[in-house]
This record gives sequence, C-alpha cells and structure tokens, in this order.
Amino acid sequence: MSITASINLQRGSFQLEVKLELPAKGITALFGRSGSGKTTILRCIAGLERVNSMSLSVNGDVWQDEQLFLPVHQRALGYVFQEASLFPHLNVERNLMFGYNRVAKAQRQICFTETVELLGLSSLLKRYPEQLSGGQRQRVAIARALLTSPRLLLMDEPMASLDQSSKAEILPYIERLHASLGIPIIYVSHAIDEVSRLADYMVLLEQGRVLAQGPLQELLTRTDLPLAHSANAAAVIKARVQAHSDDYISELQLADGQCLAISQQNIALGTEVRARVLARDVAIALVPPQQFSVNNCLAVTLLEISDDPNPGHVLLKLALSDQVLLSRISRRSLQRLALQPGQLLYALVKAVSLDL
Amino acid sequence: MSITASINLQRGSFQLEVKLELPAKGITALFGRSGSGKTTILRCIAGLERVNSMSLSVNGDVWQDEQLFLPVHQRALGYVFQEASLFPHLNVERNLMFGYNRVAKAQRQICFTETVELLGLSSLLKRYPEQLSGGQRQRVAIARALLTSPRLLLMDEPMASLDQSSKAEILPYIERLHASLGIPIIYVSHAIDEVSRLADYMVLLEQGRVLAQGPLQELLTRTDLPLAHSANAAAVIKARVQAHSDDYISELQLADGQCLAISQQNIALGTEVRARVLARDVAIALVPPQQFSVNNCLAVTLLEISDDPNPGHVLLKLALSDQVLLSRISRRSLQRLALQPGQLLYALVKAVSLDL
Amino acid sequence: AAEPLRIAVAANFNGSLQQLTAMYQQQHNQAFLISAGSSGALYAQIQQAAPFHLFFSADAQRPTQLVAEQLALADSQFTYAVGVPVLWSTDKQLIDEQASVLKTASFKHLSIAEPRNAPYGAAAQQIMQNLGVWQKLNEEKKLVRAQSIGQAYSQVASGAAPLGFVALAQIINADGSITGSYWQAPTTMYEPIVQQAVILKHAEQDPQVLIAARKFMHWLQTPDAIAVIQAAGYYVENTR
Amino acid sequence: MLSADDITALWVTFKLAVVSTAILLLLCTPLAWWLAHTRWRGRTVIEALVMLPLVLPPTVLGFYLLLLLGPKGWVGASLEAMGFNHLAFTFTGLVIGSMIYSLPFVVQPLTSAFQAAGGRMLEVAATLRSSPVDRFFSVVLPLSRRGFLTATVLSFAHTLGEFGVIIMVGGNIPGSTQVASIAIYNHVEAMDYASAHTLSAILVTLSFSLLLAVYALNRKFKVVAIT
Amino acid sequence: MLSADDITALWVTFKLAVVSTAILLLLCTPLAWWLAHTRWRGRTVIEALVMLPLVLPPTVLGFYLLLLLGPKGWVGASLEAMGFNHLAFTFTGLVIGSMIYSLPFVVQPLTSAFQAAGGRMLEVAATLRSSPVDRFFSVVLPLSRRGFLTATVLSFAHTLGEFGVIIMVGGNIPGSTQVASIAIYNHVEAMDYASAHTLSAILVTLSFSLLLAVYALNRKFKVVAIT
Ligand SMILES: Nc1ncnc2c1ncn2[C@@H]1O[C@H](COP(=O)(O)OP(=O)(O)OP(=O)(O)O)[C@@H](O)[C@H]1O
Ligand SMILES: Nc1ncnc2c1ncn2[C@@H]1O[C@H](COP(=O)(O)OP(=O)(O)OP(=O)(O)O)[C@@H](O)[C@H]1O
Ligand SMILES: [Mg+2]
Ligand SMILES: [Mg+2]
Repeated sequence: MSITASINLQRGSFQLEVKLELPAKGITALFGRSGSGKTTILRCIAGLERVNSMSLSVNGDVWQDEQLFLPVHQRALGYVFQEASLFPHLNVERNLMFGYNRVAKAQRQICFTETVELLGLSSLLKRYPEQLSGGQRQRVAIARALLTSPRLLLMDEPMASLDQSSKAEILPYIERLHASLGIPIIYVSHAIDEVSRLADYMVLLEQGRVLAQGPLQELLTRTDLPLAHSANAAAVIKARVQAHSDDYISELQLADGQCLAISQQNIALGTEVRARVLARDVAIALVPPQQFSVNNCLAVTLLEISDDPNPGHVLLKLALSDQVLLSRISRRSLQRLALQPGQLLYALVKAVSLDL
Repeated sequence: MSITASINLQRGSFQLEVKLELPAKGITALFGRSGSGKTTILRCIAGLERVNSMSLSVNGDVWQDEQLFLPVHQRALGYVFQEASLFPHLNVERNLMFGYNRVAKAQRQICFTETVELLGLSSLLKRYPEQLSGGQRQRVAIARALLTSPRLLLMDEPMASLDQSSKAEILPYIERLHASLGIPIIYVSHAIDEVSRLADYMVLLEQGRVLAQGPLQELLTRTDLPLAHSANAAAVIKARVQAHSDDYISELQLADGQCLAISQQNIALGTEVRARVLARDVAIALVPPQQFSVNNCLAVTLLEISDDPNPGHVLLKLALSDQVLLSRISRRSLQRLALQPGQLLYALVKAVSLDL
Repeated sequence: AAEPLRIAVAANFNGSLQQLTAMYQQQHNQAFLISAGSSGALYAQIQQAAPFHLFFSADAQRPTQLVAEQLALADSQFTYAVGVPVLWSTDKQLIDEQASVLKTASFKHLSIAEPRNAPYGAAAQQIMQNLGVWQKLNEEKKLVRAQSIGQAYSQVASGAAPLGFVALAQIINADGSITGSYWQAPTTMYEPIVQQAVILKHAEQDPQVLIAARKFMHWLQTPDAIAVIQAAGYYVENTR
Repeated sequence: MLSADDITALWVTFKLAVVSTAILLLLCTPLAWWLAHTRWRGRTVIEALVMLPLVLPPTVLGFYLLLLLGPKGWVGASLEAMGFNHLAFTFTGLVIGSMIYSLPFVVQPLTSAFQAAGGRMLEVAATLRSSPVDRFFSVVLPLSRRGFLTATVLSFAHTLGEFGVIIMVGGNIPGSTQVASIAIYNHVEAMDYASAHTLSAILVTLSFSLLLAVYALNRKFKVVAIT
Repeated sequence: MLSADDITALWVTFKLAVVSTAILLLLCTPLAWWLAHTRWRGRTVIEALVMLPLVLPPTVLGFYLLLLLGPKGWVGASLEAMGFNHLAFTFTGLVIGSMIYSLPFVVQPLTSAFQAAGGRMLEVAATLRSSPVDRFFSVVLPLSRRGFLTATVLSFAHTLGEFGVIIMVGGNIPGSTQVASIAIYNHVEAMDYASAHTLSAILVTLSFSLLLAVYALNRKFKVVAIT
C-alpha cells in the first residue's frame, strides 16, 4: 500500500515534473527551497489544481488518472494551508466544526475536545479569526484539518509561526495521532530539525523536480545530497530502549551491543526508537577521554571523509555497526588527528544533545 | 538616543501593558509565546492601533503622546507584516515601487536593484502576488519595507516561511543594512537561534507584560529566565579576531588571552565580534582530553549549577574571565564528575559549532 | 349586477368619470373598475385583449380605429365631451382678454401637452399657429411639452412654467370660479377636441355586461349626466 | 383619507415587490455565479445584454412586453395554445415585467460579490469535505451578504416606484394590477394633489421603515472584513 | 428614417447620461466611503434615505422636484434671489433630476465595494508612506473597481431609459431637454410604431455597444481576486 503520484504541470516559466512513491504509513517530508514546488505538489494531491496529465492513487484507491478526477471534497484528506485561511465569517468553534460536521459520525476518529485542548484553543472558541494572533490562527487551522479525521493529511509548513513551546506541545500530538490512527502525513517544512524528528520518508525537491526520495535515514546521510551538508545535518540511529535509570537517563541499546545514554524518555522497555544525532554534535577521539562530561563514547569506523560547503569543515561518515553516523569536524582537527578512512575511532555525543 | 514606548491597551480579555526602553541602534528582539502581544506592540509603534494612553518617542522625536498622534504615513518606519500582505492588484515591481516612490529622492538610502537582487526577486518583478510561492511573497514584503529607507524597521517574523539558505542570504544583508545605515530594527521571532544571532537587545514578553528586557548577552544567560532553559539556550561571547590561518580557521582572542578557533570568517583582524555558543554544545572535562577532535578547550570556573526543565539535565554557568558561558550536561555527568561551584574546569567547544 | 363594468379611461377624464360612476352606482347599484392611463397606452392594451368593457378616449381617432379593427361596437361610439383648451396662469395679472402675453412672449416657458399624442396639445398648437406665435416660441425653446394635459397642469400649477395651455376642466373650481388668469380661445382657432367613448368587443362575452354597458352609456347622455360633465368644464354636444 | 383602492394598491405593490425580488434573487444567483466565474469570452456579451432592460423607457419596454405576453405575442400565444391564459393584465404578467426591468439591479451586484467571494475560502471549504452546493451556501452566501443586500434593496425599492412597465403590462386594474405608484400618478393626473401627497407619504414611510429594518438587521450580523 | 429631432434627442440622452453619471460618481464616492466606514449608528438612516428616490414613481418624484427647483420652489427661488435662473426646464435641472433618481444605483455598489476594500491593505499602504488621500486613489480605487463598474453601468443605463423625472423637470423641449426615451414614447403614443421600433433599435444598439466596450475594457485589466 502506498501513495503514488505522477504530476506534470506548467505555471508560467515554472515546470513541475515529479513522480512520487510514498509509503502509506508514516510521515513524508517535502523538503526544498522556496519556490521549488512544495505547495504546488500538495495542491495537486488535494485536487485543487486541475492538471490533466496527472495520476494519483492513495492506498490503492485511484483518486485521479486520465479518466477520473475525484473532486476535492470527496478526497478524505486534511489540508493545513501555508496561510491559516480561516473563514472570516465564522468564529473559532464554527471554523473547527465546519469540517467536523461534514464527516459521518461513524468515520470520526478524532475527539473534538481533546484536539481543542491540545492545541490550546479552549479559551478562544468564541473569537473571530481577526481577533487571534498569528500563531493562534495557525493552531486553529491545524485543528480544523485534523477534525475531518482525514485518511491523508497534507501540512504546508504548519509550524512556521509557532514558538518552540507550542511546537513542542503539538509535534508529539501529531506523532501520536499518526501512530495510533495510522494517518499518513505529507509534511512541508523548512526546518530540518522538525523534519528529521518527524519524518520517516523524505522527498527532496529542486526547481520542480525530485532530487531524491527515500527513507529519511538514508537521505540524511547521503553526502551527495545537500542535506548532509546543511548546518543541521543529522543522522538517525535505530536503537532499543533497554533501561531507565534513576538519574533520569534512558539507556538505548544498539544492534552491536553498544549503549547510548539519553535524557529520560517515557517509552516502554524494548520499544524500538530512532535517535537523532546531529553531525555538529559528534566529536571524534582516538582514545576515549577521561574525566569528561560526555556520556556517550561509541566505537565507530570511519567510512568516508567529504568536503563541506564551509572549507574549514569536513564531514565524516562513520559506521556504527550497520548504521551510519555523521560527524562534522574542522579541517584542522582532521589534520591534527590524521584521520584516514577505515580507521577505528570513538564518536563522542553528549546525552543532552540526543533527541528521539 | 533611544526608542521609548509606554503602551496600555485592552482587547477583549487580553491586556497589553508594557514600558519599553530600546536602544536606538541595533536590533531588538521581541520574544514571547504565541499570543503574548508581539504583533500588537509592533502595531502600536506603527500607529495602526489607536491607543489613547500611549506614548512613543523615537530618537527624541515624539511620535505619540496624550496630545499628539503622528499618522502612520508620517512615521518613517518600515513594517514587514506577519503575513506578506502584498497588494493583489500590483505586480511585484509595483509593489516594491509603492513605498519607494513615496520617499523623497534625497531620503532614499537603499538601492533598488541591489535589494531586488539580494532578495532574489529579479526574475519575479513582473509576476502578480498570486503567482508567487509563500517564501517569495515574504521576500517581496521584506524588500518593499526596506525600500522606504525607514528610520525604524519593524519586522514581524519576517523569516518564518523562508528556508535555511534563503535565511542565510537575507540575514547578513539585514545585518549589513543596519550596520551601515544604523537603522534600528525591532524584530519579532520565535527562532532563538535567529534572535541570538541578530539581536543586540531583547524584550521578553509574557501575556502582554514585559518579563525582562536588556542586552541580549545578559538575558540569554540569566538562569531565572526561560531563555537559558530553552533547547537552544546560548551564550554570546565577545572576542577579537586575531588571526586567519590557512586551514580556514579564524582565531579569536578572549579578554583573558585564551583563544577560540572558529570556521573562517571574512572579517578584518582586530575587529570585535560576538560568538554564539550553545549550551548544548559545551562539554566539560576535568583534564584537557587528548587525541580529540575538539579544538577549543577553555579554562573556566564553575559559577552555578541550576536545574533544567528536563530532570536529566543540569545547566552550568561558567565564568570565562568576565564573560559567562552556559553548558548543559546530564545529571549523570554532573554526579560522575562530582562538580562543585568554584571548581576550575575545561569547557570543550567544537570549532564547527561556533557561530558569529 | 355581479360583474363590475371595466372602464379604461383617458387620465384627464378620470376625475369626472369617478364622479359620474359614483352617482350611477347609487342609482343603479352597478359596480365599476376604472383603469386610467394615456389613451395611447390604453389603445395598445385593448389591441392586446385587455379585459375592458368600455373605453373613454381623449380623442375620436382611437375609438374610430378600434371600431375599424372590429374591437369595438360601432353603434356604441359617441362623443361624451368636447374639451375646452384654455391658456392659464396662476398669476392673476399675466393673461389679459386678448392673450397679448403670447405675442410679447415675456415669459420663460409655456407648457403644453405633447401635440402629437394629446388632443389638447394639438389644439394649443393650432391656436398659437393661428395667432402666428407658434414658430417663434418653438424656436426660442419656450415651449415645454408635457406628456399629458395632466402634466401640463402640474407644471403650471407648481409655478415652474408661468403659464400653459390646459383644459378648462382642470382649472374650474366646484363653484365655477377660476383661480388665476386665463384666456379661452375662440373655437374657430382649433379643431374641436372631441372625446369619444365606445363599448369594446370584450363586453359581448357576457350578455349581462353588455346590457349594463349599454345602459350606462345611455345614462351618460341623459341631462343628469350631461350637467355633471358640463359643470366639470366640458362642452357637450347633445346630438349623437 | 385613503380610498379602498389606494389601500389595495399599496398591498399589491408590496406583494409585487416581494414576489418579484424573491424570484429574481433565486434566478439570478446562478446566472451571476456563472458570470463571475466563467472564463468564456462571450461572457461580456451576456453582461451587456443583462443591462439592456434599463436602456429602454419603461413604458416602451412594457409595450414590447405587452406585445410578447399578450394573446398575439409569441409567449402569450404559446401559452394559450397549451391551454393556459396569456399573461397580459395578470399579476403573473406584472411579476414578469418588473422582474425583467429589475434584472440588472440584481445581476450586477451579485456578480461583483461573487467575484470577490471566490478563491481561497472555497478551496479551504472543499478540503473540509464541503460539496459545491454546500460551499455555495456555507461560504459564498455569507461572504457575499453585502451583494445580496444591495441586490435585494435596489430591486425591491425599484419595483415599488416604477410603473412604466407595470401600467403597460398590467393594465392598471384596481384590485389586481393597480399598484401604489400608478395610483399616485393617477391622483396627480387628476389634480388630486392631496391624495397624491398622502399616498406618497405613506409609501415613502412604509418603504423607509422597511429599508431601515433591513439595514439595521444587516448590521446586527458581524460585518466581515474580507482582507 | 430618423428626424433631426430624434438625432438631437439621442445626443442629449447620451450627454445627460455621461454628465450625470460622472457627477454622481464624484459626489457619491465620499458619501459611500463614509457610509462604509463610519461607526455612527445613524448610518442606517442615511442608507435607507439614499434609497428613497427609487420608491416614488418617477413622474411623481419629478413633480416634487419641479416644485423644489421651479421659481417658487425653495431651491429655484433662492437661485433667483441670487440672480441666477431657476432650474426647471433646463439641462442643469435635468442633470439634477436624473442624479437624484440614480443616486441609489451609485451609492449602494460603492458602499459595498468600499466595505470590502478596507482593512489590511490600507494599513500596509499607510506604513509605506501613503497619505489617506493617496491611499484612496492607489489602493481603494483599484481594489473596488468592480463596484465602480457596477455603479457606472447602472447609473448610465438607467439614465438612458428613464424619463419620468426628466420629462417633468426638463419639459421635453426638443433640441434642449428632449431625450431619446421621450421621443420613443411619443412615437408609441402617436401609434407611429415603425419610428418607435427604429429609434428603440438604435438606442439599444448604441447602448449595447457602449456597455460591451466597458465590460471588455474592464476584463482587459487583471481581475483581482481579493481572497
Ligand atoms: N501562475 C504562476 N505563474 C508563474 N509561476 C508560478 C505561478 N504560480 C506559481 N508559480 C511558481 O511556481 C513555483 C512553485 O511554487 P510553490 O508555491 O509550489 O513553491 P513552494 O515550494 O511552496 O515555495 P515556498 O516554500 O516559498 O512556499 C514558484 O517558483 C512560483 O513562483
Ligand atoms: N479583538 C480581540 N479580542 C480579544 N483578544 C484579542 C483581540 N485581538 C487580539 N487579541 C489577543 O491578543 C493577544 C496578542 O495578540 P498578538 O497578535 O499581539 O500576539 P503575538 O504575540 O503576535 O502572537 P503570535 O506569535 O501568535 O503572532 C492574543 O492572545 C490575541 O488572542
Ligand atoms: Mg509554499
Ligand atoms: Mg503575531
């Protein structure tokens, strides 16, 4: 089961020509520079752009091909637009109810009050959109889309105008939704940290074309793609929760038996998790340092040394059993330590800089 | 010379009651959660909200008090709204020209073509707003405000829908503008990294009230404020550019003679700069580690140990001669190393994680 | 009778007809439905099968034409009144016995009914042509042409036009007096304004109605009715 | 003061205004919607055609309508052939006549309103499972309320006052097709100025109260700023 | 086919329509702006008052205007006292009359348009150094183009066709205040149907071409979606 789309569209001098094959579960990130066609793709999937040479099927149901065009309102999707786009003539409650009421009771999977609570809208229900702040409007838009209990959720930079704490509250809710209801999400974002936290799958766009698509882990560490060279480049490491210690640290076990200490997570023992490790957070030592605050010291093999856009930096690709870790260090350190591919090294990662 | 404002306004159940005293040079960040009143403050300063009990003076000129209300169009300000708000009936060029043409030639300080180029708008000039992507619209809005050669620039999350690379292009331009023309900027942002990079001065808002205001450096490291406890908590260290080495590293000298290696910066020797050091990027060692990739190993004194919202973390306040550095480490490391206030320690910071 | 008599009447005779029907109703318990309008409009409507039984035109031409078109009963056509055009002003001094004001033309406007559609307008034109002032007044654009004789009266009565040709019936008070100054042209100066009535074909659909219609038309030619019409300011020929 | 006929005329007037405005709104809404959204180039022709009833003098338009709706007219004859009555001199005929004359007053404001109320909000509604018809009622209608107000008020008030078409098509029959405006006109023609003033005053007062109520009601709803 | 008078009448007609529409647009723009933006509660009364010229039959309205503008009327008498002429039976009087009658057609659409064109865009313009007057011309006007189109077209077309007011106030003087609509009406009344048809056809064709041109021109400009 998957979401497959093939889109071919021309708008002025801009041409969008993409073939997407996205997993029907999990979160897919659409990533690309401003103007690369992210919004246009979402609009095509939603059926808001009338494109003739386009086909789209979601979980085996054909939504669009040469013959068929399922009208927008019959596509069971939720769309969070790039601008909040609330109905100006309805108050918050009625904005939220708009979609909710139009879904058959039997198909409602999302609880109204819970969503309202979680998005911090309880006290705003009677307000009109013009009486809300930018972030409040955006939260209403997210809630409104969720409340249609969509079978596919399209989110166009939904967090752009939200502060860290609001994001920190909403992101887990979205993750949870998608975990419990299995709603696939296509998520546009410029924030690589948001993406690497949320997404399972990723589509990299450049000027209307797919530069690469694939599982997040793979794309993040491919040094031929711009992601690995961005400031927030990161690798995602799979591990299993092994223990919760009483100093609020959770121990994760990697496939090769090594351990990773991370700030305490509220996750059952044995669960498989993904830890995000930023390239800039990984330091390299030839011998494990002593009397040092860094808790994690992983034995790794240096796979590859590649240049970074900044000439003072290099990017190291490290093998951690069968997984890949990235480390960005200065060229000076590279020379000082005389690193060579194939060498055995220690990768040092602070527990506090690890995220799930 | 400074910008002083005293605002008192009620909107429904929301009350804004602030007294601001902002430096007339440099960038002031307005920081606060969604709905805390940031946009409302900008609107008051611009004269878009008619408030009676308000006074405002900019560089000694009174713009508003009990008797006086300088109309919006007579306030020499530029305003980048939270939503791009382009004129739908004008193409990009005429949107940009709108303000530009309304400023006397003698007062124009900003070059049209340069701005257009730098914001990547050259190929979009003939387009209408509805033919632009979200990020493109926002860039037009920024350029439009700049082109009025304002004496005060108000920016409401101007970068929210811009990707990293666009931000990386625009931020230095804004910094440069403000450096060369001395235009004070009031900047609303949720991104603490943006703020700590740009701002000199900071106003922290909470529910319509000023929680704290002061120089950025001071506020960032005050452990009684939420900033120091946010995920991206950082300290800003003043240093002088001492050398540019040929491995693309610049050496910065601190007041006490210690050195800081940082990726090469295109800055004249002897210039005083501010380096941003994230708390999460600072590791602690009791003895300097050997055969280690980390280039910067600074001798510091532990000033204070404070709890972090995450119970597994602690925040260390470190004295680096007369400056303050923050370090976030795990409680486990704290105990393992048996750290005590007053102790002499080594703070380890990767060259690649330092930013100016 | 159950069915009321439906009368289409030229607007300028509407007032008098109301008086007459009221009188008749008292005497004969006959109900009426009166539709007033311009003779031209009424004629067009009758052509389109308007449900009128009687037609009181402001001229003789239209009833004659309706008879010719077999939309009216030839034997019913008769002159119910002959209009009297008068030059009238609300100003007591303006008009003397010779109507010399017409020659001096010391006024800004003179209101008449449109000569092409209104018989009173045609008469006014003839009178002024006879006096030799028509062309001059016309060229000086002093002639205000009202759509009907009623409008001409309004224009003079409002003072907008200082004087105008109206119908005697319009200015004669209940006691026979006349406010302001006026001049009645000799009947030789214009073709008589013959106002004719006719029973329409439509009345034949119901014999009862036809009888009632004929009865009413007959009554109109009795001295009782004639007295009323004359008092209203019309001249009535006593011959058919 | 008022004759029984005058009162009936007032009643007919308001009945006519309500009925023809209501039907016009019903019929013109889809037309205006289509005009606002079609990309067909011939659209301008339709827009110009819609305005034409205004260009002819009402009585003349009425005259042509009489020719059309009467027993010899194309419409009237067809109706009679089908066993119905022709429409001249009936209330139905009146309604048709005043509808044709008020057509521009309804189509124009609605088209403008619909042009403004399209776009993004309709897209949003569609993604919220709202069908095209549903969208029209739940989004377009409320957002183009001002346009409907303009259309209703113009058409209504205009029907109250206009009588050129009505007198031709309706035949000014008291109790069935005589309306207040004709009655006033007749009073003026008959130089019964007192009655004319009285009836005018009543008509104006009634209309004024009605309009006032409509506007006040309109303001009670939130004024929605479409920015 | 056409008499010289008919041609003059056509000319007067279009002149009248252009002049009165132009003046109306000038005068009603500030009024509509005020109506759209004031928060004064009495505003509804003004809005209702503006509609009243529609409610009275045109000839009757014309009659009352004649009373007002004539030498004995309040306006006419004042004018004469100041050494001017009164306005009855003059082109100026005509213009005033048809302006009063077309008032609602201009005020209503403009008010609606202004209500929609306010808000955010005005704020933006203000921060770009645009003074209130400048804002009006550079932002409000272009954003309410559809409203102006509606107002212009309705007022223009209506002035072409309506003659009830005009005939009373203007006096139907050939060559100076006789307009085409009256000429057509006269042909009909005189049962000269051929001439009526011809003049009607010419009036309709001319107007149609004009309207078509206006609409086509309007579409040439970008249609601005205010979303
Ligand atoms: N009507 C049009 N004519 C010409 N170009 C258009 C038109 N509509 C969209 N475009 C272009 O298509 C490109 C893709 O737009 P889109 O909105 O999909 O970008 P995006 O990836 O969502 O960017 P952002 O991150 O800035 O929102 C843009 O470069 C835009 O300028
Ligand atoms: N008319 C109103 N009635 C009631 N509350 C209002 C009204 N207008 C604004 N508010 C409230 O005022 C508060 C401040 O709004 P403001 O737009 O200044 O927030 P902000 O700090 O800019 O938030 P954001 O980051 O989400 O844009 C919000 O809580 C908002 O809900
Ligand atoms: Mg986009
Ligand atoms: Mg805001």
